[in-house]
Amino acid sequence: AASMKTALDAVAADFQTATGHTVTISYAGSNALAKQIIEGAPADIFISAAVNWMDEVEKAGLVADGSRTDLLGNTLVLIAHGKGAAPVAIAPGFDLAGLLGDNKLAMALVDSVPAGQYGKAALESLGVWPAVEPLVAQSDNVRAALALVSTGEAPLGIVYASDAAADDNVTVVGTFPADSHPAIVYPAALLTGAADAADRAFFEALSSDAADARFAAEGFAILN
Amino acid sequence: MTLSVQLAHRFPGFTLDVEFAAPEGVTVLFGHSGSGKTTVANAVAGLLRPDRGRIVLGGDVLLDTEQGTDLPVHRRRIGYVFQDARLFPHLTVRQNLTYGRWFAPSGAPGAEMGRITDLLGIGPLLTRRPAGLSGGERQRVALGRAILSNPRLLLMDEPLAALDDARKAEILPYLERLRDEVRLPILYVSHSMAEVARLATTVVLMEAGRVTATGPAAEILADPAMAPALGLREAGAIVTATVAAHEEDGLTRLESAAGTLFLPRVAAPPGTALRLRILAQDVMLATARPEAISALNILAATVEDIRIGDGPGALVRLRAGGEPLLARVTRRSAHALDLRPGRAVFAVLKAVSVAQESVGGR
Amino acid sequence: MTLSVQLAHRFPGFTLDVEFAAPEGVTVLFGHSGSGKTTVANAVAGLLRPDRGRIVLGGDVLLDTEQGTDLPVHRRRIGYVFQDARLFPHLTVRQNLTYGRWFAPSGAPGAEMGRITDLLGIGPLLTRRPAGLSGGERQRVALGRAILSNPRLLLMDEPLAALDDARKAEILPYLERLRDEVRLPILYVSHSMAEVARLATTVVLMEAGRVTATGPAAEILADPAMAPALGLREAGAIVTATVAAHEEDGLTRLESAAGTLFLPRVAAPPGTALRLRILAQDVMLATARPEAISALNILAATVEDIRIGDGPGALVRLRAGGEPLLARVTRRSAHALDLRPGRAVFAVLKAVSVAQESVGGR
Amino acid sequence: MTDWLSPDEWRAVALSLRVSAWAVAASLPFGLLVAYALARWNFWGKQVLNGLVHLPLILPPVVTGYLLLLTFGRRGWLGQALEEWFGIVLAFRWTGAALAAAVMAFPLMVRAMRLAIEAVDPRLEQAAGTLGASRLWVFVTVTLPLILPGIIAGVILAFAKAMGEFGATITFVSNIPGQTQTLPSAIYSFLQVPGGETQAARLAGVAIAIAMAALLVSEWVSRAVARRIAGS
Amino acid sequence: MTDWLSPDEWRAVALSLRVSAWAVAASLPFGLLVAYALARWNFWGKQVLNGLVHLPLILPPVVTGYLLLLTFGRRGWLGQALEEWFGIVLAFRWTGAALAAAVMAFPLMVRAMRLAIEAVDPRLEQAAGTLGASRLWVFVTVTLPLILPGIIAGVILAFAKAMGEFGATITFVSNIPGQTQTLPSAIYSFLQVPGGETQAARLAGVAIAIAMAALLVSEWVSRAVARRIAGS
Ligand SMILES: Nc1ncnc2c1ncn2[C@@H]1O[C@H](COP(=O)(O)OP(=O)(O)OP(=O)(O)O)[C@@H](O)[C@H]1O
Ligand SMILES: Nc1ncnc2c1ncn2[C@@H]1O[C@H](COP(=O)(O)OP(=O)(O)OP(=O)(O)O)[C@@H](O)[C@H]1O
Ligand SMILES: [Mg+2]
Ligand SMILES: [Mg+2]
Repeated sequence: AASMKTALDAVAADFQTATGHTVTISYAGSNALAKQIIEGAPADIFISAAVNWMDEVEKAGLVADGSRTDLLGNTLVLIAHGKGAAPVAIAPGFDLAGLLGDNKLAMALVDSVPAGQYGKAALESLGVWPAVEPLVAQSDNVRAALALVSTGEAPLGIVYASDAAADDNVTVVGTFPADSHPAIVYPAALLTGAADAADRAFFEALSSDAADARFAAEGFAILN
Repeated sequence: MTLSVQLAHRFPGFTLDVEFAAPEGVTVLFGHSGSGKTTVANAVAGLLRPDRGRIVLGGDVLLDTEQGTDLPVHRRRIGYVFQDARLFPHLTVRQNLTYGRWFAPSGAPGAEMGRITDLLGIGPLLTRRPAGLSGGERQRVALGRAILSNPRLLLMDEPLAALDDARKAEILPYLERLRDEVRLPILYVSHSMAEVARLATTVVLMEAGRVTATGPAAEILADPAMAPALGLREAGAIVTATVAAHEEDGLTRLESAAGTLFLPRVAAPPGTALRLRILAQDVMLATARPEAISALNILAATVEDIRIGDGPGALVRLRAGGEPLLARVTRRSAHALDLRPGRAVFAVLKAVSVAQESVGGR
Repeated sequence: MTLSVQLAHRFPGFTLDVEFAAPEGVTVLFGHSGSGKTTVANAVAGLLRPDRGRIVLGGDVLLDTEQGTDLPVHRRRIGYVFQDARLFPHLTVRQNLTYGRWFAPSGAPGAEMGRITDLLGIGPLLTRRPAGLSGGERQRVALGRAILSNPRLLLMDEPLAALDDARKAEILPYLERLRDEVRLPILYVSHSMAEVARLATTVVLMEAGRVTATGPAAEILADPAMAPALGLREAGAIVTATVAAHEEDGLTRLESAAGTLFLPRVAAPPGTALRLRILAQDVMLATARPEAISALNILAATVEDIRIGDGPGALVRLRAGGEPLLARVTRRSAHALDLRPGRAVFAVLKAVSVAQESVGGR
Repeated sequence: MTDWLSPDEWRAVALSLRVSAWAVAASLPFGLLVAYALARWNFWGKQVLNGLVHLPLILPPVVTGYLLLLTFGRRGWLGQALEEWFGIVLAFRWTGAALAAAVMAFPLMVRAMRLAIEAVDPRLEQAAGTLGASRLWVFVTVTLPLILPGIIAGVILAFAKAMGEFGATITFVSNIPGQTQTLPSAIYSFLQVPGGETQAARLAGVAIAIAMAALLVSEWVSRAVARRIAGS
Repeated sequence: MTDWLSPDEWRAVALSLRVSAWAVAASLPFGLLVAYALARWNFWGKQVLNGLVHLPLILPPVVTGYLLLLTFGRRGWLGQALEEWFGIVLAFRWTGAALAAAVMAFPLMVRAMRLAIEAVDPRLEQAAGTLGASRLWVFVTVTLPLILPGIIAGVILAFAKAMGEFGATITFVSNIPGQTQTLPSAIYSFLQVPGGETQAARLAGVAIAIAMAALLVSEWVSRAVARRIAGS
């Protein structure tokens, strides 16, 4: 997934200094990557931002037995434009629609992009979805949704905590309870094409403490 | 309405530097291919901005490079018949013809559509588009389009070159009428001496970008010194005559200072003054009045001058009752007849030699 | 090499249906604007596929719609001088001229570049591009391009219409030489009777898409019945004569069955047989031998026929020592001289009247 | 008929048509002006204009969308101005989608028209001038009819591009069903979920059908114009 | 010089140039052929070809990329055939990126060339025919030089499009640094991470500079050609 670039690049760089092996990483949408792998992409390791695309790859029989692991997690937050925005208490039935007024709530595509799907599930479980639905502006990815809030186009948005952390123009005004949506999981797996020890070594390195520190620094939750 | 033109322009390899005035009537620009005629026409129309120049039409300054005046093309109101017809391919012939109408100031007299299409024989083409027209048809439509745009000056760049003689003979009288009735000044580029003689009020002779001679047509054409430039066959004099009577056998009797002349029926009522162009090569000389000969016109004249060139010919300038005449004879005949200035001779001229084309209204 | 043409084609509003044979030499297509001349030329070149037709050039079938033969344009090897010059705008004049060379079969004789550019006066233009050329310059380059492509047949659609008389007079002898020396058959579209008379071996007269007369030039031009179609001024007879001597005063003496003729220097060595075109209107008739007159050529002849038209004129067919002659006189003179078949007369003809243009090699 | 596309999908189709039509129609005069200026005039900054016109082609659509957001968004300087002075809001509206489509299609439209204008024989325009037509009239009565095939080509290219535009649109105006969800956005959504390919293909089929119909009409008009000029 | 772009970024620049240049060069003959066929020939299925050519414009790039993946991927029927018979592998190579760029740019290239071909005066081609040039030679010696401005326009449009192509490329050949990571992919990657905007802007600047340079050169060549034809 493209949003892991900063952390993963650092992990790869560490790995390279340690072992001398070069790691080549292709960042693209999970769906594109999954399809490419199914169509025979010469990939050794797949890290997906969503469970369903890893399922697809697994269904195609391309995941090396037993290697699938839930590598990272993330939290879903409500952000507002500007610094020092007042916190919002996220609870069942909270008046999100009222906060928005005429304005839009920026999210990723609610039916297809993971962050959007999680967001929609959270709002549904909190019972505010029907009121908010007409106000949702869906972007093709989380970063674009973040940009809408960051520029002030939309006053509020729902993004991952890892994305919200770095942007100075937005404030995290609330965090969605972990139980309000399915667990946010970034599965990783060795692919059947991965043969050599180096592949395995890097796959191991993804779960090392050093890597964990890198991921944590970017706002990800460490699941493994 | 006089047009005065003064231009200087350089193309790589060609320099134009001309100055002439075109008084009312038809001014013919005559010169070899590549002598700069179209360039002058383009400058007058405003399609070429010369390096330096001043063009004035009837008091309006169209161009003055020194003062920075340059009237845009569409405000000059100059009807231009281009050497290449330049019809609008997306419009029908009728739309091409009426194109200028949209922009002409209303109330101006203007030629009638019907009359022009009849004259030019393009009536059956009105609904066609230019792409399928023949070369001559195109040129006729272009001619009609320019005339119908109601211009203040007509510029014609070899408008009749693509036409057959019969069609030319039909159109020339019309151009004469434009010249005389509508009093439309016309700047006319031509290679054809017959057209020059027929139409020209003024002749501007060009050579390699310069004007080598300019003046009233009668003078230029009758000047033996001009014969080489005009082409020897085309040398001739212009005689002014008045229609006296139309006789029943189809001949017209004309009276001139040179004497009585009989010509095939001239389409002008008695009393009309005409200009007749009598080519030097159509005139025979005799020292005694010829008898029993088919030539009807025998004029008594006096030799004024003989100009003997390189070739076998001699150009003899005569005066018959005050009118100038030119005759082209062989050196051998000049010698045999003992022609010299002051000699009394008879100029023999066939009635049919003065063709309709050389009879112009005045 | 004979070209035989048989074509039928319909445009909306115009139907072409012609059949003629063009033997060696120059075949002139003559007809009013819009009579279908260019259409015929296009079909011969292969640019127009007629509804029905058969075109054969020296045994090769170029087109036969019945058998489904249709030789593609580039395999016909027909040099075409278009009515609109159609120069390639992206090539220089030199490249335009040599364009056909690339494709011409090597080893064919072919005209020389230098000679052609000199003749056409386009030497100084070689490095230019067509866009800046004058109308006449364009046409000359187009002419050169077609000739230099080394064709089996030259098609010329009014190639000289945009040229001045002087330039025409230079090019015509060259075309004659092409016709006679290279034995290149030429199909020549023209409005100009002077060109027809000068060049034509065969004349094809067209009117509204049909051939109204066809035959050897001498016959068609001397046929009084053709006079209306050709234009009255252009009626004339063709006399065959042999160059006898070039005399020192610049005249050339020629002998013909009709008698001795003196003409201004003819550029042909003694012994050469020539065709002289003597226009009806240049011939005067006298019943007694005129004396003391500048005309050098006085031929004894007998009246064969008089044709009196609607106008004031009469066309008199004569025979002088077996050669036909035509004279155009007024009805009045015909009456006064009591002209009738069988009458002995003298045909009077000025030496200068037979212009260079009307003297063609044979 | 109605049941093989969901109401939302129908709305996406209708919206795509509206957005594309407006994008093309509104940018046509500007496109023509810019094409004419680039083809015929010499002015200071001509190459800058030329570059600007091509920019949306060079940049990834996301970047163009982002720049549009910064310029025409509610907080963007032009967006604010437009809203204050004319009451025009582009952000999150179909008008914004039309703007994005127009901007992305602009280089294609301008190039086609410019090529056509450059091919017009200036001698015909001169002839019109001598007949009294001012520059504007010459353009309307001679240049315009002669470049019609080029205009049609430009319009159809722009329309096709507008129908397919996705990246800049979703970045600028997001994806709000019924308001800014165009066909490509809908197709994209389907491609993001496993097994959505068939549905995406169905929508792509609709897009193709519409564009093909437009293409056929344009070809037919172009040919009619050309045939007229070539002489019945 | 070298230090304000990272080695990966330099590689992306070089790759983008290579991909675009190849995409344009390799599709040029096909583009010319298709443009000529569409402009001049009448054949069965002409409108189908015309539609196919426009397809990449109409479809969202992701769809085009996906179709390419299905066709030219390792498992795709054409991809397998190419690999077996010619040893050509497109999937996840820069050659695939070039293919994607070429396909996306194809409609622009074809349209420009087609417009130019339609504007050529057939009477000049006829004249060349009478001088002995076969159809092919007429094309090479007359048509081709006369449509040069159109070819240049097509090439520059295609090049610009190829430089900016992203959606189809990343879907088809992914985003592998040094192999398939073009400038737009690199820009996209930066836009996906917090704080990557400045770096993205820097890369966009590089893309713009390259495209502008190409544009200026093309304008200059075009004008030289036009000036030559208009007479010294
Ligand atoms: N744009 C140009 N660049 C260079 N030379 C030019 C240009 N336009 C005209 N000329 C040259 O200027 C000369 C005069 O051209 P112009 O067209 O005025 O001749 P013209 O007298 O009309 O000849 P024609 O009777 O053959 O039409 C020619 O030699 C021509 O080649
Ligand atoms: N494509 C076409 N569609 C309709 N009519 C046509 C087409 N081409 C030619 N014509 C008509 O056929 C007739 C003959 O044309 P053509 O060009 O052969 O004449 P032409 O004898 O060469 O005349 P000109 O001496 O004026 O050049 C004209 O009346 C013309 O309008
Ligand atoms: Mg000229
Ligand atoms: Mg013709």
